[in-house]
Formats: sequence, structure tokens, C-alpha cells
Amino acid sequence: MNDHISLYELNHSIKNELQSAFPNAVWIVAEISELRTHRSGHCYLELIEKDPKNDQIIAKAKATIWAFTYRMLKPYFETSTKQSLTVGLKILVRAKVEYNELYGLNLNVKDIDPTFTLGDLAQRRLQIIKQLEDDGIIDMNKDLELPLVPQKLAIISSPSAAGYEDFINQINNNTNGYKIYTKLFPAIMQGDETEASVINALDRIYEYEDFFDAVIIIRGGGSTADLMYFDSYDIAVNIAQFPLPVITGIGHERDESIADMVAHTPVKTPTAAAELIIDIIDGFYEYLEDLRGQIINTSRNIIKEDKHQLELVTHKIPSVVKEIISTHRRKPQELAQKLKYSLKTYFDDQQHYFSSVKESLQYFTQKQIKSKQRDLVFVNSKVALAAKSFIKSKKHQIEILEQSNNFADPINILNKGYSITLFNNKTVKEIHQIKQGDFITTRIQNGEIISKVEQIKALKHVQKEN
Amino acid sequence: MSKKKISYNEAIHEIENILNQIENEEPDIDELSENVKKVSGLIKICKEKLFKAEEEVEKILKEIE
Amino acid sequence: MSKKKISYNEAIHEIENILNQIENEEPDIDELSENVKKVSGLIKICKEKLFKAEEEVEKILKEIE
Amino acid sequence: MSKKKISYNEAIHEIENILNQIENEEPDIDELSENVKKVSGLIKICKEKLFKAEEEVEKILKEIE
Amino acid sequence: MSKKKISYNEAIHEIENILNQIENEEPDIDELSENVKKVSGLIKICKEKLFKAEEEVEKILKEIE
Amino acid sequence: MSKKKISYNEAIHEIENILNQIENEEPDIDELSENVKKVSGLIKICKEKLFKAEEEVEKILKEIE
Amino acid sequence: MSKKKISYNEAIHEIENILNQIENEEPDIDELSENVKKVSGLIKICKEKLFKAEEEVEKILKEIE
Repeated sequence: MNDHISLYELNHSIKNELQSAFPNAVWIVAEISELRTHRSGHCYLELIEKDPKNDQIIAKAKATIWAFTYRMLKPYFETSTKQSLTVGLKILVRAKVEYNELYGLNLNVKDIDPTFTLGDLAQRRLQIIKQLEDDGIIDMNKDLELPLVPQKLAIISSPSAAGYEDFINQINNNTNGYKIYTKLFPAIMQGDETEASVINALDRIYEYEDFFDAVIIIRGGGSTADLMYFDSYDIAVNIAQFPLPVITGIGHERDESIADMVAHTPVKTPTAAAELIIDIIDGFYEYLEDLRGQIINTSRNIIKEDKHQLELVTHKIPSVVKEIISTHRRKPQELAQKLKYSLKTYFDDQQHYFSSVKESLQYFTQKQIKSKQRDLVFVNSKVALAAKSFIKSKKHQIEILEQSNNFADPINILNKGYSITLFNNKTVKEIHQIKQGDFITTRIQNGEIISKVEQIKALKHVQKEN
Repeated sequence: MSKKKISYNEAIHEIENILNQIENEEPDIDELSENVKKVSGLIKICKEKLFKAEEEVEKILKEIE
Repeated sequence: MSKKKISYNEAIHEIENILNQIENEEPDIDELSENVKKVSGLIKICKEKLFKAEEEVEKILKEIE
Repeated sequence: MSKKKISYNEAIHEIENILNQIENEEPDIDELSENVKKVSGLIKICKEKLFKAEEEVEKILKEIE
Repeated sequence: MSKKKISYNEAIHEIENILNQIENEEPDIDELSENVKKVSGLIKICKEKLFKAEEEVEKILKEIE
Repeated sequence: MSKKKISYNEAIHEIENILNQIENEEPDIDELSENVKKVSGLIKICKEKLFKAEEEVEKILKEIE
Repeated sequence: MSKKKISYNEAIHEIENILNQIENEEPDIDELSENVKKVSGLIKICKEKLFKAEEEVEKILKEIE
């Protein structure tokens, strides 16, 4: 029975083992699953670790932040992260691993690194946003059209919140006196129940979808730490897919919450939400007034223009008519003038014609007479020419005849050296006409030779020839 | 065509026709004065028509103003 | 077209037509007074219509002003 | 379309239509007062809706609880 | 054809004929003065006609003015 | 044929006849001067006719004015 | 036939006859002289006639000019 040790001995030796195994404090990453603050100022935590695949808790440990340390760490964490140190946060802490024989394992937190939590939160937000994008719903509510006059409003708020009161006051006391209908759908706006409560309120409003114009989610006062619930995926999904436009006025000093991100219109405060509604209605009212002014002006202008046009036409008529009459009044005058001119031209032309006839007469008769005169002169000279040529021709004829006669004259033979022999004044042609002793006369060109014949010889061949 | 039945434009047209004829020396001198008389008559008709139209128009215009 | 049935625009249109005709198309002087009378009548109708419209419109406008 | 049932959108749309028509489409003066009356009525409806509580709406609101 | 009966245009026609003859057909010189006398006579007739017509036309023209 | 009665054209014809004869040397020289004398006389007649015609025409033409 | 009475053409005719005879019939030298003498006489007559005619014609022509 010596082979056993007491529980205390066991626990004490675990304590010693742990102490030697973890002589110094270690940096641990964990998620806060419980957090209580004692009246004494000490903070008691339960830290866990989940399997990222199935969210199953795979490790759990108690931790303590002693009052002295907590008084320093808490504000440091919260000012660094703008986030209260609360359940659900992932934290990086430096803790001394302690073991108490009576109370067991405890992690004594000495220090905390807020930048880790910041990074983790940011990553979580990014994951949710990415999921919403992947779902294709992130802009769904934004795509809805806010009615021209958002006059019937469903409000999601805590009824006791100061912000709600501000909102209602502002809505009901709007300076123009618009009638705006509001209906509160109460919800818990802080703490763990926030998510479910808001979703529940949205579900109720959904039943009156056709009645309301918009949903206003407001949250006034309350700690900024509670804003964490509005980064919830479930709220975001509900808001994004809600068939009425959602206006958020949940306050956000830091980056806007995911609820703001998917809402139709996010504003910072409930007052701003009320202003937004009133501004929209104001805009509509102004437009209506504008239209009213337009119809007044336009209709009056039309009447004015028509009157003016009619006036113009009325004024134009006399001048047009008078113009046409005066144009025409000139016409008979012009025609008379034209007639006069035409007649004058006509008569002038006729007169001119007769003087041209006279000129033609003069010209043609002159031409005829002159030509005849020329003919006569021509005839005259022709006569002279003919008579002269007649005489000349006769003279020529006579000359030729005279020449022929002269040629025939025997004197011409003597002139050539021939001579004629005469006996008893008769031309001697025959040798027998003369005998020896006869006196014959020989006639030559320029005289006569008287000779006595001494011998007569007959030329036989001459005779033969004869 | 009776004088009373001829329209203003017809009268003007006929005057212009006759004027054209005179200008082109178509009419025999023996017909000339006949034509001129015709024109004279037509001009008179036109003047009367104008005078009458003016009177009537004036009356109506007074009512408009 | 009965006077009571003609619309304002038709009347204005007809007035302009007749005026145009008088201005541009050498109207027969014989028809001038007839046309002027027609225009005069149409102007009267238009004035009445305008007067009536103005009265009615003003009454309605006063209610919204 | 009953006056009580017309929506802001419908009313505005109709007002805009009529205005457009009047401004751009040469309205006949004969129809002007009719159109002005229509617009005037629509503006009135909108204003009543804007400023006066509707029993019907309030009844529904009460029923929601 | 009696001188008093010949028309103006006929006279003009005859003048032209004679002129043509003188110009182109070598008339017997003995007939030349005869022909010229004829033309002279015709011109006289025409001028009388012209004078008379002018007088008549003047009278009518005075009436137009 | 008396000198006073012969027409201009007849005279010209005879002149041409005689000329022809002379040109063809038909007449006996004893008749030549006779022929020439005859032509001379005819030419004289023609000249006188021409002169007279010219005078008469001038006179008539002067009367036309 | 007296020399004074013979016509120019008869004289020419005889001259030509005698010359023909001389040429063709070879007359006796004594006849020849006789004939030549005769021809000479006739030629003289002709020349005189020619001279006289020329003189007369010249005179007449001068008168014409």
C-alpha cells in the first residue's frame, strides 16, 4: 500500500513539475468564453480554443487577471481596440501557468496584446463581408428605392433608449408639420441577445412589408463595445435581404459596422436618421412646390403668349390688308401708264416706219435711176467703141485690098529687075511677033529703052515647054 | 363677259393681254382705239372694285381694333 | 365648320393661312373683304376662348397659390 | 383613379406629364383649364397626404400591436 | 379699192409690195414716179388714220387719269 | 413711132438692137452714121426720161413730209 | 453707074471681084494695068466714104458726150 501518494502530494508534485516546465510566463492565443469581474476588482475568465473546421471546443482553461493588473490592462485594451474586453474575443495574452493544489490550473494573465485582437476582428469582418459578397446580397438593400415620401416608418430600437426618444421627438416636431407615421418594434440592442432580438423585430416588420415605407434601426447611448453584435453575419443577411429599405442610426465612432454596410442608408445617429427622413420629405415637398410654381407660370405664360400672338395677328391684319390694297391701288395706275407708253411707242414706231418707207423709196428709186444712168453711159461708150471698131475694121479691109491691088500692079515686076518688051505698043510674048530690024521698046523700072532687033533666036526647049 | 361679273384678277389679266397686243403691234390701227377703250373700261372697273374693297375692309378692321 | 366647334389652334391656324394667302398669293381683290371678315370672326372667337380660359385658369390657380 | 388611392409617384408622374404636354406640345387653349384643374387637384391630394393624418393608416398602425 | 375703204394694214401691205417691186424688179422708169406717187398716197392715208387714232386714244387716256 | 411715145424700155431695146447690128457690122458704112445718130437720139430720150423721173420722184418725196 | 452713086459695099464687092479675077485669070498685062487702075479708083472712093463716115460718127459721138 506504499505505492500510493496522497492527492495533495500528487497535486503538489504536478505543481512543481509545471513550475519547472513553465518557469516563465508564456504568450497564449485563446478565445474568451466567460468573463466575470469580482467586486474586488479581479477578473475571472474562461479561455477556450475551437476547431476552426467544426467549432468544437478542443481546449479550455481558467484564467485570472488580478485587480491590480486588470485596472491597467482593461483601459489599455479598450482604447487600443475601441472594443471592450468581452466574451467572444480572441486575445493574445502573456500568462504564468500556475497550479494550485486546491483550485487546479489557472493562467495568471500578466499582459495582453491588443493588436492581435484588432487583427482578428478585422479578419472576421473581412470574412463576413466576403461571405455576403459571395451570397450576392451585400448590395440588395441598397438597390431598393426609397419611396419619394418615406412617411410610414417601422422603428427597431430599445424603447427606453435616449436615441429613440430623440428620433421620435424630431420626427413628430418637424418644422414643416409633415404627418409621419412611426411604429416601434422593440428590440434588445446590447448584449448577447441583440442579434436574435433585432432579427426577430425584422421578422415582425416583414409581415407589414406593404404598409411601411422604410425600416429605421436606431441605437442611442449604449457602449461602443456592444456594436460588435452589429458586425454579425446573421443580422447583415437579414438587413440586406429585407424588402424595405433599411436606415441605420446605430452610432459608430470607429469603422462602420457590417449592418451599416448592407443597410440602404447608414447614418451615425438616430437624430441623423430623423433628419434624413425629414430632408427627403422636404425634397419632395420642394419639388411639389416647384411643380406648383411651374404649372402656375406655364399656364399663365401660355395664356399670355396666346394673347400676345393674337394681339400680333390682330395688329398685322390691317397692315397686310392695307399693303395689299395699296399695292393694287398702284396697279391700275401702272397699267394706265404702261398703256400710255405702249401707245406712244406704237405711234412712234408707226411714224418711224413711214419715214423709213420714205427713205427706202428714196434709196431704191435713186438706185434704180443711178443704175440706169450708168447703163446709158455704158451703152454710149459701147456705141462709140462699136462704131470706131466698125470703121477701123473697114479701114483695115480697104488696106488689105489696096495692098493686093498694088501687088497685082505690073510696075512691081519691073521694080525687081524684070522688063517688058513692047513692039508697036504691044507686049511682045511670041518670038514670031518681031523680025530682024524692028525697033522694039524695052520698059524697065525707071524708063524705056528703044532698040533695033539684030538677031532672033527661038529657044526650042522654051517652045517645047510651051 | 358682263362688266359686273368679271373678277378683279380677270380684269387685270385682260388688260395685260391687250397691252401685250399693243406692244407687239398686233392690232390694226382701226381697232386700236377700240382696244384702248376696253382697257380704259377695265381699269375703271378695277379701281371701283378696289375702292369698294377698301371701304368694306376698313369697316371690318375698325371692328377688330 | 360651325364657329362653336372650331378649336383655338384651328382658328389660329386658319387666321395665319388666310393672312399668308393675303400676303403672298395675290388674292383676288373681290375676295379680300370676305377673307378679312373671316379673319375678323376667327379673332373674335379666339379672344373669347382666351378670355374664358384665362378666367377659368385663374380661378383654379388661386386655389393652389 | 380615386383621389384617395393615388400614390405620390403616380401623382408626380401625372403632373409631370401634363406639364410636359402643356410646355412642349402646343396645348390647345381650350384644354388648358382642364389640364390646370387636373394638376391643381393632384397637388392638393399630395399636400393633404403630406400634412393630414389618414384615419385608415392610423387604424392599421393600431392593429399592428 | 376706194382710198377711204382700205384698212391700215392693207395699206401697209401694199406699201411693202411696191417697195419690194422697186427694190427688186427693175420697174420701167416711166412707172417709177407713178409707183412712188402711189406709196406717197398710201402713206398719207395711213398717217391720217394714225392721227385720227392718236386723237381718239388721247381722249380716252385723258378719261383714265 | 413718135419720140415722145416710146417707152424707156423700148428705147433701151432699140439701142441694144442697133448696137448689135453695128457690132456685127451689118450696116453699110453709108448707114453707120445714121445708126449712130439714131442711138444717140435714143440715149438722149432715155436720159431725159431718167431726169424727169428723178425730178418727179424728188417732188413727190418732198411732199410726203 | 455713076462713081458717085456706087455704095460702099458695092464698091468693095467690085474690088474683090476684080482682085479675084487678077489672081485667078492672069490677065493680060495691059488689062492688068487697067484693072489695077480701076481698083485704085474704087479704093479711093471707099476711103473717102470711110473718112466721111468716120468724121460724121465722131461728130455725133461728140454730141452725145
